[in-house]
Amino acid sequence: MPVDLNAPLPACLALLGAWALIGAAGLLRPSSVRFAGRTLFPLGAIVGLGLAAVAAVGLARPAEQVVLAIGLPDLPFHLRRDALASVFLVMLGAAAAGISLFAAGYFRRGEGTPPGLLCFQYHLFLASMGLVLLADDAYAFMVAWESMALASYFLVVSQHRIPEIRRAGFLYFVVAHVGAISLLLCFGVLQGGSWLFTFDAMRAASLAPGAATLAFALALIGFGAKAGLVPLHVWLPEAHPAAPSPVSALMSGVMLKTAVYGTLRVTFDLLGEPHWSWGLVPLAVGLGSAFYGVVFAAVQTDMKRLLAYSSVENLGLAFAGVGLAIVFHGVGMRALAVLATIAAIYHCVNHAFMKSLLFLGTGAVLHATGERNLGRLGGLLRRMPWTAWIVLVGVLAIAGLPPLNGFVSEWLLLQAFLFSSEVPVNFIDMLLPLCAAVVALCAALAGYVMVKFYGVIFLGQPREAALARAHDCGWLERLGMLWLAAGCIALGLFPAQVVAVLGEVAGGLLGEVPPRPAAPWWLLVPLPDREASYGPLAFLLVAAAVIVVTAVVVRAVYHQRVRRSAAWDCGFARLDARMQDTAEGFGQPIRNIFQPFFRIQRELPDPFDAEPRYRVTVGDRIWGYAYVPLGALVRRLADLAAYVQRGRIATYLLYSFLTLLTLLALVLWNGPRS
Amino acid sequence: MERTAILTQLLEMGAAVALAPLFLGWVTQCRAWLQNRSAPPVWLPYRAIRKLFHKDAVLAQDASPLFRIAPYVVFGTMVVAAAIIPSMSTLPLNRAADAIALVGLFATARVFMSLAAMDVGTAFGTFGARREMMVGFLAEPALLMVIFVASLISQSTALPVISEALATQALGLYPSLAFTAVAFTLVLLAENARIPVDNPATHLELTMIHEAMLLEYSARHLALMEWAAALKLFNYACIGFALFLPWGLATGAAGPQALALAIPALLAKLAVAGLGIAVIETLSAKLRVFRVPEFLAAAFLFAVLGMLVHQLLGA
Amino acid sequence: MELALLLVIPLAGALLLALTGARPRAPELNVAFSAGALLAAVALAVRVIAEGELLLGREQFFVDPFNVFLITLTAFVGLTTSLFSRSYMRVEVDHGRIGAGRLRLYHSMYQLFMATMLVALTTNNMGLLWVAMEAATLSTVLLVTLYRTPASLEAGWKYFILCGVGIALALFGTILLYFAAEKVLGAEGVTALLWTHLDAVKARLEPTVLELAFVFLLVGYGTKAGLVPLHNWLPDAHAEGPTPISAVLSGLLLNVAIYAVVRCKVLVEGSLQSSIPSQMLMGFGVASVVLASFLLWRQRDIKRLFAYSSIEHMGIITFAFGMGGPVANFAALLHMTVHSLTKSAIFFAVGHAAQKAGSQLMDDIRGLITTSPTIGWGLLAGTLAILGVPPFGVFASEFLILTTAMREQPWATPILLVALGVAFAAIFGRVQPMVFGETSLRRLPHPPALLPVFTHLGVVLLLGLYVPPYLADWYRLAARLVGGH
Amino acid sequence: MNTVAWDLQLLNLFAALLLLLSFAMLSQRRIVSLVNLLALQGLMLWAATLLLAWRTHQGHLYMSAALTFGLKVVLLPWLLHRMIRRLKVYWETEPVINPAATMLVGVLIVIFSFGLAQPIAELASTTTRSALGIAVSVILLAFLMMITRRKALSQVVGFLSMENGLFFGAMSATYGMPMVVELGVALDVLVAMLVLGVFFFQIREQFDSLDLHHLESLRERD
Repeated sequence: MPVDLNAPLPACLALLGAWALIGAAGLLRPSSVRFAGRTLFPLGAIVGLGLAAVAAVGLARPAEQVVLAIGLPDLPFHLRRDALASVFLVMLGAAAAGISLFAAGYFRRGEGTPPGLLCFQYHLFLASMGLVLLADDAYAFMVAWESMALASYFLVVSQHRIPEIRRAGFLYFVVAHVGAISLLLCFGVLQGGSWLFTFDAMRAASLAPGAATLAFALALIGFGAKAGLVPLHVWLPEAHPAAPSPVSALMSGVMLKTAVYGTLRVTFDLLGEPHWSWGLVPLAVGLGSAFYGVVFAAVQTDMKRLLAYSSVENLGLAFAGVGLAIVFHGVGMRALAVLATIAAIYHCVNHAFMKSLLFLGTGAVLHATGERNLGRLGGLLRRMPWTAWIVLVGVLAIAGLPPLNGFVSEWLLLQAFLFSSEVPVNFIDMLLPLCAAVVALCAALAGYVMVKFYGVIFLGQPREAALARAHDCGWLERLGMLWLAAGCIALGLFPAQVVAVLGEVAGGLLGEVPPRPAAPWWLLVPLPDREASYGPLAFLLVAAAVIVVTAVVVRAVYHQRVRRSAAWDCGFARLDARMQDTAEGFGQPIRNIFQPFFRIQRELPDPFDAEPRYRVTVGDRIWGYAYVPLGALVRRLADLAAYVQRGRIATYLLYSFLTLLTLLALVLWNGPRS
Repeated sequence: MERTAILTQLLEMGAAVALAPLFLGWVTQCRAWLQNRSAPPVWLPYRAIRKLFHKDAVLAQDASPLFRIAPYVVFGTMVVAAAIIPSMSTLPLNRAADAIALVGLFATARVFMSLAAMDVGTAFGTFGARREMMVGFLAEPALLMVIFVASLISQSTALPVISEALATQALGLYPSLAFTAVAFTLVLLAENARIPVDNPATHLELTMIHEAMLLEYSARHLALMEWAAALKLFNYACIGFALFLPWGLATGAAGPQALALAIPALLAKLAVAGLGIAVIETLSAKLRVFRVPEFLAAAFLFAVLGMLVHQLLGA
Repeated sequence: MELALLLVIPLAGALLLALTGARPRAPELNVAFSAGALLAAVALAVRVIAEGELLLGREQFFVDPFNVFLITLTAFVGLTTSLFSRSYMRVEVDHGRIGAGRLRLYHSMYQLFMATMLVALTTNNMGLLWVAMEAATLSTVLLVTLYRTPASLEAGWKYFILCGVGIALALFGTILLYFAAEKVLGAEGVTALLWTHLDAVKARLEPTVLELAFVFLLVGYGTKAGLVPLHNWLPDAHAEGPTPISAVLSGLLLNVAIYAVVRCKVLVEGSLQSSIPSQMLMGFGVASVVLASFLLWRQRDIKRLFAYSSIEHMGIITFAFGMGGPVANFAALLHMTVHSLTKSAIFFAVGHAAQKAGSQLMDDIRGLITTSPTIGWGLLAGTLAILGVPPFGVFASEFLILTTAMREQPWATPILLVALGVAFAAIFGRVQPMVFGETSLRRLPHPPALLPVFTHLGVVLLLGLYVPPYLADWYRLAARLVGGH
Repeated sequence: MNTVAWDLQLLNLFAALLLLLSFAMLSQRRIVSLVNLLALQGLMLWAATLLLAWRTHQGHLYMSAALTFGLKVVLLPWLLHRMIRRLKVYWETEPVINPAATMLVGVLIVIFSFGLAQPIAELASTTTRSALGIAVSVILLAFLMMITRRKALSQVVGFLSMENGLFFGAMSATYGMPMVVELGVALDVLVAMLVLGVFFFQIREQFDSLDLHHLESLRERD
């Protein structure tokens, strides 16, 4: 089938179809690990690579549309691929390639759903995510959106024997459904009287300011529920750890970004001219989520929950970028709006690679040790060198350290915030620079969290004897992780090229393509008229040179005698692994400083306790303030409604008697109709 | 990249590496005088480093390669930071990294040091790492606000541009800059483990932060770490000069004679700064660890005040 | 000729099975009769598509695009339910819950019930429609009380009395209709009650009389359709009888009741220009959706849970017909189809699950997927379909209904969406632990009937993604017939 | 001319008696006399239909009168008496609301029914159009009786009294329904009675009493 390069949409669709086919093939032999693992998942990875390549080609091509035969009789599926969709498709393809490769080696024994069925749900999940990015009418978008939620729900409850996992799956699916309902309402408002639900009609419809604001609010709620913004984030730390690691990597890495894609699509494409004040809400909620996520990540003791909260943080930063872009766009500073959008999209792409790598790392650790609790890990660097060193790249990237990609998107975001003081609205021009401080705080805290994550798992002494038998992961898994690490490094070292591409995408979306800066290829100058620039390659070369020179000089000057001895135990004879800092310990400063944010339950023994138990559980206040009362309200209403069904036939007859009389009275009262 | 630019770049990096221990020795000497103790010789740090280089390296049984690589990485990052900060003249490498990249660089050093500390798995290593990271994440927003205020004035985050803009401004009392300078000083003290936050001289388990991480290091690795710490103090001082005492910097275009003028200016500034640090250290006592957040919150508040004053009064 | 065949086959089946109902081959006979009825229905449908409306049996029977798709649906679900009842009853007989006599009663009443529904759907005479509805009630009462347990007796009694009273009111409504028609069509009596004639002259009928007639008819047939203030009998009746009967009651009888209400609405709406009938229907619809959703939270019996879900979906359909207009009617007809297919599929799966667990309480049914994956996945897929999760057809019709509601009745959309959300949380929260988790069920000797469950869900999935063009035109034609502004 | 034709007077008399019987059934406590009142109501209905058939010379009315007599005056009361003897249930327990209140509500219902039937009666061309109000009130009174009864059997008597009201309504509004419908309705009522008989025996066997408070276990909330 000749791939027509200047019209990649059919090729993209074919590849999504290929994914679905691979999934269906998994059903043929559900219980065989070899068939699903060794053949189907690598095939899925190759299709992922293909999708990334085709979408990358599509980046430069103009937007194109196609109408499928399926769908409602008078509203068939409209699909459209434009630059924005292509960027996210590239991200989906590239991340899926690495994760599928890892998954090929990961799924071994039949714990939970059989591998064939898991392969089916996994590839259906990928295909529906692709469809979400391509959908061009409300019905297709909703079908793809909820199919994505449905497939990921099944993946989350793959080990359904454990009650917590079932509870997490239920919570996830209910919040996803609530989000979908608000999206349905949003599309209802968006069509603005034309009653055609294709996105083109919505683009053409000009909404009254009130309706536009309502549509934006509903879209923000809907997409916020999927992205895990603070009030609606409770499902994320439950669902991601419950899923098998490749799936949580896919959910954290890629699925959450469909929410950012959706927000950009609705705000700039469908609504067209967003009012600047709208931007403040995603900005405030984004920063709130970022801070809330990272603070909670710092006190977690389960490694996958820690990464899930870190996803809440990164998505919060992305939404802050989008909010800032809306503010700039609203006040007419188009160049800065483009910069903020580039920062948001760049951060999404970075996070896709970084977070997937970390989740895959935890997957490898989980399979090697069978442990998820940080209190029972440690010292794995010596037993799992490959995993440890590759995950170190991810850790440094997500902590936002210079040569790697995490720093670049934060740098762009901070640059955008720097120029926010020129916003011509008083008060706002003072508040926005303060937000820069919150972004910096979150970035620094992310460093703190990642040091804790890496230090407690890989470094130090093994806290359990069983860890001695831990073995490194297979070559397929290493390959998958290496691909993602390479992605992190490449995105970190060549930001100028990436920003150029994203510039066109954001420019196309916001209606003003930024001029290409006259800078050497290795230097990133986001705003031609401003002096800020960042050249990671030169930066890395100089650092490497200095380190090599130091090492050589020290080697030359210094005699090579090295002696090994026991670590210094300051006189205390038996230094064992329990004396290391535990995960709770490492989180203690955060718990102490940000105490009002947590719901801390302490279980301290009284002095006469036979076997004292020290237990500190850190809960989420929002769960107690928002979700528990909501559940209680619904239950109270249900009890109220139950009064109708009291069991006595006389009351039932009375209901029908009264209904008859009221309706007759209503008809009579309205008077004879001539 | 002309030859002279490369030459000035190398000169500046060499000068920084060489002068750093001297600056540390000078600060310790001033402190001794102020506390009327007999002061150790100014070149004591050089001797300590040379001595350490000749000792046998003792490593813990299960120290991983990360533990041995970390000193080189930390020292390397500090030298690169020195290469970026325009202590004497604007440098070609400035275009590659601006102030935010500098903050990132310091963060890299801090992360690597913490990871190395946690690697051996003793109580003190992780203890120190945790506190170092805490001070780190509290100081970074304040440092960033300081840079932001400076960049608001000069419309750019590149250090040479900032210092040039500040240098060419009309002489006068700028309250915003004053507040920012105070904030910067507090951050400097916190980041370099000076008295109010951490006592550089002590090995008292409960209070040490920076020293706890170096506990397991010995010989050449310890030397590198000590040298890196001195270099970090020197870098912070140079950032302070670039932002608040920008005069005497040779701009890129000027020839060797401007450079010649810049060296004594730098030495003078270093002497004054060293004395300043010593005075602050003798006057203040060490804070409890969980008072450090308030200390750094004060720094952040000063920086924000500086920014608000700049926005409102335009000064 | 097809119509005669369509009606005679079930009646003959009822008589024959009354005699041989207990024999070993009786279930296969039951399936054969249902299959015969389906063939006749398909033949009738083909003929109607080819020639358009049909007036047969001296105008007593009338088949148009609106009721022919309901007839085919009824016959199809009748066939699949008989397939399911074959394996279901085999297990019931093994467990000794059904004797030989009652098995004969079951089979004959089943076929009689199919016959009465088909008569109700095809008749042109409003009086005969009433008689068929009454006969349907009578036949199902005996089926609901098949197990002779105190609960089933109580359910049967309530079902009989409430529906009997409701149907009596409907009779008075028919009398008023007949009275209004006689003034216009002259007093020769035979054609006054024929729907085709009434439809022709509906503009000239007396508005006040028709309005009162509509009230009585709406309350009457509304009781049969389980609309909220009149719904109390439905959860008990659908939960206590044998599961094939619950499937057929929930899937088909409710549709026939709604069909009757819509037939009357067409007449009444034609005569009077006011939109009171539509408002009444919408009022009943919204009330049903809201109350049923909140009642779902307290359920502990799986069949009562899905009975309330039927009330909720009937509410949605009534609301859609209340809104009127081509899109809403089209969506309502689509919703009727997918709802009856999905609900009967769910009851099939629930039937097998309840037999495996030996009780209908949801707490006793755990870990279906581990013991019998097919039933587990069937129940889960059915639940997701009934909750309106996109790939399935229920979402397609709900999407159309909600978007039309946003245009015409914006006040109703948030209420409906909140109720749908509450219902989603309630049902999914209960079904999930049943399907997943540790299992407590025992394997049964007889294999479950899986064909019906997965054919139904397959059709619903197909309707969700791709509504075949001829079916779409069929619905559009019917939607225009139902009319409304 | 106030001297309306004598047969119309007789018809109005039967209608009035029908209404009176409905009120009597509303307050009756003994089930045996309740069934007798039902039979009387059937008799009144039969007489009115016969009179109307004679007056309007409509063939099918004679048939319907015969059907009413056979079913409502002879067969159903006989069946009910046989059931009472077999089930030995003679006394109705205390009704749900006291008789005085029921009477008051009954009067209100009659007023409402006349208000309801008045616009229809104007349009009716039949001579007995004034009886339509009575028919509606008999239906609603029977409905009220079903609500206030505690015994299953008396609820069925209410149901049958409602059927009588319906037939009288049909007869007064449109001189009865088309024959095929009348036959269908009669057949349905007969089958309903047989089914109810089966019910009574099953309920008696399960709860050894016909009191309805045993049938209250299926509920959401107690």
